[in-house]
Amino acid sequence: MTSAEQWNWVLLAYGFAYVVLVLFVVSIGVRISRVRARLGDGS
Amino acid sequence: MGFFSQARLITSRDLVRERRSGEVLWVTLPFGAIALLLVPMAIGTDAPLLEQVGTGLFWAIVMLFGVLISIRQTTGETQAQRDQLALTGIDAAAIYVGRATASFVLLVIFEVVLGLVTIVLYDVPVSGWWLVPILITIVAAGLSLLGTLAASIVSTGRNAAALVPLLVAPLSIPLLIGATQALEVLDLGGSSLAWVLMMIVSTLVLAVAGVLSARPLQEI
Amino acid sequence: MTDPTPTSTSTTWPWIVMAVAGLVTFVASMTVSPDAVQGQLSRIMYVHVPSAWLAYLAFIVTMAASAMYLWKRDLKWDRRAAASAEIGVVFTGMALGLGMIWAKPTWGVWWTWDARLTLTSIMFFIYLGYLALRRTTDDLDVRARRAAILGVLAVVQVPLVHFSVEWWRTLHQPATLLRPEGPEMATSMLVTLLIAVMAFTVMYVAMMFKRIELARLEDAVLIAEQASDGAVAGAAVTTPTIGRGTA
Amino acid sequence: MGPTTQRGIRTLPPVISDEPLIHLASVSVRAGATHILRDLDLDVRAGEALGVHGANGAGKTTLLRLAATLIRPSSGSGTVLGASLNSESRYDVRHRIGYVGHVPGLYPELTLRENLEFTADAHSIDHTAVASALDMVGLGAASDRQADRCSHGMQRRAEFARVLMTTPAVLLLDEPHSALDADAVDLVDAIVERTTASGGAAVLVSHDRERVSRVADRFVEISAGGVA
Repeated sequence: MTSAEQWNWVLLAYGFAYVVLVLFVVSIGVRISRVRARLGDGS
Repeated sequence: MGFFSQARLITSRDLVRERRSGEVLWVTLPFGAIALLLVPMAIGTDAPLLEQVGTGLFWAIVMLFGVLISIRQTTGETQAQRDQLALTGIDAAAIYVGRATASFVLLVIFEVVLGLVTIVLYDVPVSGWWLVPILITIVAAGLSLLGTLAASIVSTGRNAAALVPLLVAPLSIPLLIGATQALEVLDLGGSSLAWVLMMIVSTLVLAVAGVLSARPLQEI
Repeated sequence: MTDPTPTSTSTTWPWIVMAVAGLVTFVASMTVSPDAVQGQLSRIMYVHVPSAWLAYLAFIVTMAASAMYLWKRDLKWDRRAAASAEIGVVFTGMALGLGMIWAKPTWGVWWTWDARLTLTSIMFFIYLGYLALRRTTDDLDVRARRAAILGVLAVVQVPLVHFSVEWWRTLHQPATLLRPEGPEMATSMLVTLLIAVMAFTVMYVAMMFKRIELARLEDAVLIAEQASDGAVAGAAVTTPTIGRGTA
Repeated sequence: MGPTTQRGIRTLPPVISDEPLIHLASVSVRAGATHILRDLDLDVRAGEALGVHGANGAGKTTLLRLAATLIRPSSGSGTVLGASLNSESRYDVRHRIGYVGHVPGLYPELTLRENLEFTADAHSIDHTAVASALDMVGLGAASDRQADRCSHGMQRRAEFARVLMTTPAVLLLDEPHSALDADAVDLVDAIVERTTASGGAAVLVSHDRERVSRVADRFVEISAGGVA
């Protein structure tokens, strides 16, 4: 397996990790602001 | 009325209800047998493969369908029946032990019949004849204790009946691996004592957890 | 026993800490020299191992918080258990995904029945069961008690699951994926791995802060709804418009 | 109609207590966001039969299940037979509470006799009491019929037979007259009088004020989550 192919897999792994983490963190942020709006005291 | 007579009362009620409704013996049991029948149709019917896969498949089906047996009456209980049972003042732990015992009896029957079906369909060479009854008993005990506990944890929650198998499956893995490996290691000449002990510990842990959480769960 | 009203201001430092931790891991793992045997693929280890470690840590925190709730009956423990469970599911899922992405080029198969990876997948399903159980009711105390009892039940059974999986796999496949038995890891790689593990742990703590804040807000909404002298249920029933006196 | 000493049916030990058997102090019960009961105060003394009426959804059934210790108050406090509704002690008085809801709580696969025998065993009552209780409610001939093969009215009579057998100190009836035919309806009054005569308390939730007034000493109306 050439080094280039290996890099593909590494980037796939990091891309996957990045997407999962960002989606999760953003979802926490979105849910927080939405609940705060409902509670009436916007952050 | 002592703890064990209360538990026996619940067990006999459950077993009489089962004998009348026949849900386990005429519905769940045939369903398990069908599963054993379908698999060779899916993975091919060459004897050596089936012979190798048979035991493991049997235990997997016992785990997956066994849990349906131990939740059948808890999730099907109406509010009125639950109220009247509560007003009898029977101790929650006795109800738990009673229900688990009833499920245990039905599970042993379930395993024995499916075991015969497996031997016939998969021509499984059962090396440790003396070991099989022990495994059947421990698995039946562990699964009924776990299933009854999971059912009382979920009790009246939303989609309770569907959720219990999801809770039980991952936690029944020590029983599943223990049972399959205990038999397999006999073929390799090893001792299955360690596996059996591990299964017994798992079952005892479940029994203690079930009894201890019976009262707090009653509050829900 | 419910919590006083949540802090009104929303702390922002956790977001920054998460971003920095992520960056540190990325930079460290990209700059270290590749493994002699595995080449560039070894870099995947620097995200896979920390996520698997976080899956374990989050699981332990969830179970400990569950036990604390049963003891103290204070909802803040329930919120910590729930927050850690949700974060735990994400890291467990990530560990599994990364394990597969690493296994395919290295062993040619997506799923190696490696003991630790198998255990991580089992924990993933226990987490899903835990989160599904939390959705079975809106009553705060009932939800907390059910989740706590499942939490304690899981922590009691997981060592046995761990045992059985370990024995089962060592019977069939001695080397494990997470701790490659190969030649001792180069110190530079070991250092990078440690940095990554610490960065992930810091990221987990920051996430916990925000997720607990979210849990507190969600509970506050439920409590506000319930405490308010909302309409009495019976009030919704009025005399039917057809029938006597309306013909 | 004083407490009869039918074969096997024990008479209730007189409940000697001046403080109310059922005592609710500003009790609220919530379901999610809405209040079913709110700041409800109610006392039922020994020997008293209380009629309760109110519009649909006013919380009458919730009140009964609360008094039966089957649900806990979301706020406020109360005691039934001296046991606090918020503490574990409420489990110890449950076997002295009789509750007949508007939905029968029998096991469909078991016969009427088996259903009552289960309750008898739980209360450590001799099985002879089962047969005489079923005779008293006119189900003697049907006692070996499975519950799900009996009509709704028969199942309610079986539930009244159960109450006759266990002789509860607190009797809670939800729409007792509904689904009962003409000659069974007097059964309800007989059972209530039996309980109150022996020092117990009874609460009857019903829309049929005329029937209830023949046996109830007092009436309350539930509206807006409390006693009107």
